[in-house]
Amino acid sequence: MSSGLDAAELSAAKRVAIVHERIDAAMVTDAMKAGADGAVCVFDGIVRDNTRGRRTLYLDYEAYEAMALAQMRDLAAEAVTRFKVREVAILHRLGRLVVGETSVLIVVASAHRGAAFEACRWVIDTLKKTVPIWKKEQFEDGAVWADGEPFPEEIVGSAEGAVR
Amino acid sequence: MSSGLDAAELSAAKRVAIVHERIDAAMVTDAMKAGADGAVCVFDGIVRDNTRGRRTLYLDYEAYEAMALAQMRDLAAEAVTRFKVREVAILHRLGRLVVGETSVLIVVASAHRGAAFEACRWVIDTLKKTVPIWKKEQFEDGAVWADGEPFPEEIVGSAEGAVR
Amino acid sequence: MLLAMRVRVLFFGVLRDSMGVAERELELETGATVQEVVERCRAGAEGGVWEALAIAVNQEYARRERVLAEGDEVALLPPVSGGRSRSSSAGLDGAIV
Amino acid sequence: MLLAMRVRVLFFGVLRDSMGVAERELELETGATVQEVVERCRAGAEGGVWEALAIAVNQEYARRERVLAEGDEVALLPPVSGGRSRSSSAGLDGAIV
Repeated sequence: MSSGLDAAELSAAKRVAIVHERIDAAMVTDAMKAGADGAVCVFDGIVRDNTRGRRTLYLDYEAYEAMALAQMRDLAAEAVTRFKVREVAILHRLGRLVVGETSVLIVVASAHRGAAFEACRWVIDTLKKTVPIWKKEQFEDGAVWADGEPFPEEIVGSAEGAVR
Repeated sequence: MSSGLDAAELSAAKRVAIVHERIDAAMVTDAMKAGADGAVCVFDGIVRDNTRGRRTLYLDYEAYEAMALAQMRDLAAEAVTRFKVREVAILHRLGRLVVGETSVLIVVASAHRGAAFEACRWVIDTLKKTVPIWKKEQFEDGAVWADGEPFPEEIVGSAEGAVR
Repeated sequence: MLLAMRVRVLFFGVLRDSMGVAERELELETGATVQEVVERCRAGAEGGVWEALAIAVNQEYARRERVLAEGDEVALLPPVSGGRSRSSSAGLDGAIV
Repeated sequence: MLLAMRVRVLFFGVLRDSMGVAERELELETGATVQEVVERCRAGAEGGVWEALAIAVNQEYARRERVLAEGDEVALLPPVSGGRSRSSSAGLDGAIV
């Protein structure tokens, strides 16, 4: 009441973050576990050495940072409500990442495994369609902004509205 | 040819194990990552502090160890084939585990996230129905062998055959 | 033409590269919508990404009909590509830029 | 009765507790099947787990009709419960033992 942040919001603020340094998956996962949990599902998105056989040197991630963070917080909160899991962490790294490094980490802690898997999958699928982050992929012979997946209908409005 | 184990088998032997000490999820996950991977999905099964509200003190896991290990190796190999993921690790711990400790760890590394999630989920679901491991749960007022899920039809044979 | 308000327009990803700037300021008439910002920015610009954009106003997704106000932050967002592994059903890669 | 072979029978989990031993040796006639091992062990034993058992012969799942051979290792396996989190569709807990 005095701080303007309740315990749940405070916790959510620590669990959802945009970072510019290496993501320590083990530290995040260990910090998430609580006595009521029986299942932890982790999605660790890492930089692959190729896209369709073309060798990747590195990726540059950039974001509309304030909006992306707000969207990630909304996603974490909605996943808790929708799948009735105990807690969700979402971290995304920006800047230059080399092969093998973690760009996004999602951790879901839950009493039961079904909900943990479903929430984790839903968060990464939704993040990739709605959170304003972009990556430019550097190949040996040039750089490409990766094609994103099309925005969901509820974000762009009707096709008519979008094209007019 | 000289050793009798090819590289894939040798790798599989290290990735699938029954252990009696603490499982180091971070070490296993980091060791799994390779350049061709874009997605790592981890399922970390941990000891919960209660079962339906009854407080759990600890769990004792036991196995038909040689058979369990063979089954786990088969599961890992089948997951790779069925879901076309690059590699699967399955570790299960036996003995006495306290709240918060990892009993089972499944790690799937893959180029794409869909296959990683599906393989990971399939492995834990199948393991829980077919791999001969049992747990006895110690509560404050007594111990219970946890009910397992019924065996799949292909394992017990026809219901007629089973009951006769 | 009565110019009654200013908005800040942000460009991201491939759009920032093709515009050559990360942001610009626009003067608009009272009652102008998001759609008018898109059309003003698009005038003279090339490329197909314009059809697939999402728009955020003050960091929340907004429809093209949304009426703007003085000082609004309008972001033009190409399809996002965070995370890492691409679903196998996704489209082709973009061209080299 | 011609006793022509011996098999080793292993008990696990709740079954080991209720049998009071982890294993026993059985003498069987030539041509005896898995089903006969189950019936011999079940004689005089109590509890409902017998209906839900799986059987392994030499560490592989086997059907009740499987004909046994000298020296076979026959394991009687209650429904397994490895891993940790139970699916919400699972049945009730067992009784205190």
